[in-house]
Amino acid sequence: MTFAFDLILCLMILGTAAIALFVRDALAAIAFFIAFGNLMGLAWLGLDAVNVALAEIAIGAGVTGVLLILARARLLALGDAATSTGSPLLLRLGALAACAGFVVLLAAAVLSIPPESGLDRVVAPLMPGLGIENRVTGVLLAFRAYDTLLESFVLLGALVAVWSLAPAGAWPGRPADPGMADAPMRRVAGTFGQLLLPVALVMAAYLVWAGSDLPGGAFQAGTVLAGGLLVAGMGGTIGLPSSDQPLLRAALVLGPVVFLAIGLAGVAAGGLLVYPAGLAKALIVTIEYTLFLSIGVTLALLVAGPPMPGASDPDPEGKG
Amino acid sequence: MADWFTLVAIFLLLTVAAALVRCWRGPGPVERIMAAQLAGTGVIGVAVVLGAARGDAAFLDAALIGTLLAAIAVTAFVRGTAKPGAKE
Amino acid sequence: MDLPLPVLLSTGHLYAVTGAALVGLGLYAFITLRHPLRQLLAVNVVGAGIFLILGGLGRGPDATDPFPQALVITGIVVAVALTAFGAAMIVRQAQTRAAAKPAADDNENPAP
Amino acid sequence: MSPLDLLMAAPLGFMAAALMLGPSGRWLILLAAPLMAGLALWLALLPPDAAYLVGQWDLPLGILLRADGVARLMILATALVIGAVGLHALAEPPEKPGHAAQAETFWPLVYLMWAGANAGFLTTDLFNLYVTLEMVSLAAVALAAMGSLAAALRYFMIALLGSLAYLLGVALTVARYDTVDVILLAQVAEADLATLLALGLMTAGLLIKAALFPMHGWLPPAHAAAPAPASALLSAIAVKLGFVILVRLWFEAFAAVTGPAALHVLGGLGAAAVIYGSIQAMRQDRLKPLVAYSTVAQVGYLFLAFPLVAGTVEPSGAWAGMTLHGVAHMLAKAAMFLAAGLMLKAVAGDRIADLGGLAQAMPLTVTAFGLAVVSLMGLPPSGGFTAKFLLLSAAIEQGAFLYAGVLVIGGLLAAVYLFRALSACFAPLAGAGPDTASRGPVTGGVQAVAPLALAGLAIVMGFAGTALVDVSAIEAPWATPTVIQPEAAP
Amino acid sequence: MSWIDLAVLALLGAGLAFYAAGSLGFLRFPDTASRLHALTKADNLGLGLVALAAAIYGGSLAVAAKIALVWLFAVIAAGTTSQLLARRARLDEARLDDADSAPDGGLR
Repeated sequence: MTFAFDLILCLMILGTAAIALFVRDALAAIAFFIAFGNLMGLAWLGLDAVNVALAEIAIGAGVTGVLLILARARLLALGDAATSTGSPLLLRLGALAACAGFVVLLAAAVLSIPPESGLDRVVAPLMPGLGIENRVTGVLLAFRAYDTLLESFVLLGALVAVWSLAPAGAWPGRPADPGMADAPMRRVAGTFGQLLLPVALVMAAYLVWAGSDLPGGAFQAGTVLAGGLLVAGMGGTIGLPSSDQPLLRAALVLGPVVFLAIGLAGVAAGGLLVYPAGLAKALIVTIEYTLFLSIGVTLALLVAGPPMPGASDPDPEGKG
Repeated sequence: MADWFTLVAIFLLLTVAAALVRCWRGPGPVERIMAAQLAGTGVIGVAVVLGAARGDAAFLDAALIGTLLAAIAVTAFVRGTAKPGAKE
Repeated sequence: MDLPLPVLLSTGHLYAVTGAALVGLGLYAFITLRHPLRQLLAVNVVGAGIFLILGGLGRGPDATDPFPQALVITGIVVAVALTAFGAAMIVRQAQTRAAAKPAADDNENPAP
Repeated sequence: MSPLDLLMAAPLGFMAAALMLGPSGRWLILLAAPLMAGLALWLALLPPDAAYLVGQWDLPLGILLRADGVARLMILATALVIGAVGLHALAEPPEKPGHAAQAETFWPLVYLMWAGANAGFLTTDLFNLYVTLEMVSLAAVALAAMGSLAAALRYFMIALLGSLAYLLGVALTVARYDTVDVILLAQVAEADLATLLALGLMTAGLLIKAALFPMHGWLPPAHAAAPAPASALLSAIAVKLGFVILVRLWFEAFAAVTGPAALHVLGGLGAAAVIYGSIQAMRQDRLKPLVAYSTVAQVGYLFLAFPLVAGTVEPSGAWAGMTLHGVAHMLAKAAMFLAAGLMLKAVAGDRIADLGGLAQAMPLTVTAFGLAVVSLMGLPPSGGFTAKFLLLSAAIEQGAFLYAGVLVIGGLLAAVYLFRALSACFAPLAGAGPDTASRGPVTGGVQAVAPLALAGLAIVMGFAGTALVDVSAIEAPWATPTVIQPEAAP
Repeated sequence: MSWIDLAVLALLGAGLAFYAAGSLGFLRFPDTASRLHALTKADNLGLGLVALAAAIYGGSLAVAAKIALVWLFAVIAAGTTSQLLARRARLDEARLDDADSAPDGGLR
């Protein structure tokens, strides 16, 4: 029975992906991509990887969807419908043959590897030393904390990269207003945003708190926060901050810098990112709470896009 | 009993597939985005049911995130180009 | 209610092979699609396929390996960050082109 | 404290600080340049077995940082290049007021690239390398976008594909071996389908990032269009990380798996890149595309060295030649791009023919360009010469006359296209030329000294040959097989 | 099979029926407004019934509370989105041109 579920799910994942890629209309493509993200979330549930499912649903179905819809709307306003146009038949045939061959090869390689949770056996005995139960959090914030540290700066760098695209005269400034042009819509969305933002904040805080022992964690929580901020931004509940606000900058760098500082402080205990015995959980939770805040704000601003001229309406309220 | 829940999950997946047919056919943008929303609700249902089938309460967190962010795509869409060419 | 379908593959292999197919699908789309926004979608599908391979092959009989799970979570976040940057570049390029071109010239990408 | 962590942590700290300081964050380079150079020097002088596990978590799971010879030389060169480029950019007059966003975001991006490059050179973990690769690529694309958005978008898409190919290979490796550490993989890797596919995918992805010949298409437009400091960083740093990861893969993690045929494919592509890049460079009539195509050619030498390193039992010469070529190219190419940027700013056009009279107007800059030419061509005494000499003698020793021939011909072709640019500077002022004299003072000071210093270092490398060869051999994979195979019978 | 199990099964069946009705209506109804009705009403009822079944089956108060939250937010989200979409549909009709609507979503 479970296998039937898995099989149908996999077929639907492939189907939605194929339509998302090849349908002519851009909005249909994005709608299918959102559905694809949702189904991927289910796939992770099917694999009992709830930690990943949380991130996938929040990002794949939530944040990336908004990102693509906004991008399409902005392109459409410029007369670019982003419809898929065909390429030469010969190219398509060649690509088809090449990709089909590649998939066969890849599938054969994949099938030659038995699925097993080999490193789980390595991780499990190390967990008691950390004082937390969630093994994925253990990997992310202890055993492979170095990756995660660098990753948090990649996210920050992506925002800087987006900002670097600001057109002449728009710097420093705000991203294009994502709010509704239509007043009745703005009212509805505003009410919703007012409700959702605090709920998202609570939910995110819960995910971090739960993330020590249950599925959850900073990345998942940050994404939920970003979703809340985006809805609130679109409903006009909060204004988008100007790129040069000190408070905003502080919110952006807070998580990565705290992570880096704790990592360097570990040198006193024996080396980079060494957590002193007994302090591991406290340090991990500290890192996660600051990181989730920064990730949330960074993701929301990433979606909002670079500062734009004329997007300068007054709202001293920062996002952080 | 758990098998019943899995069975329900399968049926829910099929209703999601039905909704996606409408998404494909359109005809308008509103239908497409509505269909994505419907697929989202279906997936939330599947998450709840699957959580029951496997006895894992954490699945509900996935469902909760899904519901929280379900409206976000629609919100982004309707703001879109209410007046073409006027924005940005 | 145990075997309405014979179990051809382990769960892990099923998802991993689905991932492999997604990689191929996305690659084909990346090669044949012209619009950069669509290529961005294709890249995301390839990424999702890779993550499924990682997750599927980490699916043991009674647990899913936390190590690939962690890699996938970081991977997902990097993917969204890069997608955002890519989308921003695509939009900015369209804006620059629209600004460079006087309004009179409208033979490219007319609204349907 | 150890330089292994500070070399990663300090640039990240500077990145955050630059973001907090906003427009005045640019001054941080005055602190960063000497500090990083000091740290890199400290690293270079560490005892040979300097390595440690991050967080003290043991290997199949944890991440090992290791200061081998390649890392030491690359990090030192990176510190010199970014330091000089940074000081050069700091002295840049704020010419375009509309570009305030670029002027400010340039700095955090540079620090991100710096941290990513250093971390990447030091780590032995393939997934960690993926993260560092993304740090460097992200910064590189954003820097390229400051010149041409279209070229940067193309670069972005192709780099994304490269990242994913690499990631897919890493995914297969994780699943197959439950580890992604290069040192552990070297002990367990077997030549089965999954492993070979993984290696093939990772190699393909990295060749895109390193811009080896058939995958080089994105490089010339992106590198040529970017502002001079950005071009310098792209050509010097961004392509090198992909190369270093390939070295880790082919000579360490999967050394037992790779056959000579595969190595000759890489070597052949390298040889083709040398010839193709040189011919393309000769055909350019604008200066920056010429310099960019020269990068395509110079990257070729790095891979041409692959079969030479693998083809002998005592590869210290070829190994050093390969590593030193990478380092010399970093220094010389960064110098050349900076000098080219100054030269083009002083004249009206961007053509080589427009450069007339510059030798008198800006002697320092033209000297820097000339010194860079010497090293890139491989004339003695220079780092380029030492590297090419080592590679050439390895090729002759092994009877690989094809590679030897390409090495010689490549040098001659480089002479042709680089001298064309250089001699244009000595040509008399073109008829309707700009009044270069009035623009002279703008390009004095630090701006002209930075390329001169880098090019000078590329030359000085030629006098430090043996010392550098010794450094390059530290912890080299071929130097430590004693651990695995006790004693090879004579 | 206990009474509780039977109740759970009955709720699941009813929930499925509503889900199916909603999807079917969404698929078959002729115009946007009635499709919107199908989407919001039937679907949320279906989710509610299925969720109730899961809550009873789950047996713990914490699980039930979480399920209630899921349902509550689904209803709020559906209410908001249906208002927004209805408004958008009205605007689209009023404008009649809508650059968005491609005639077909067919594969090329």
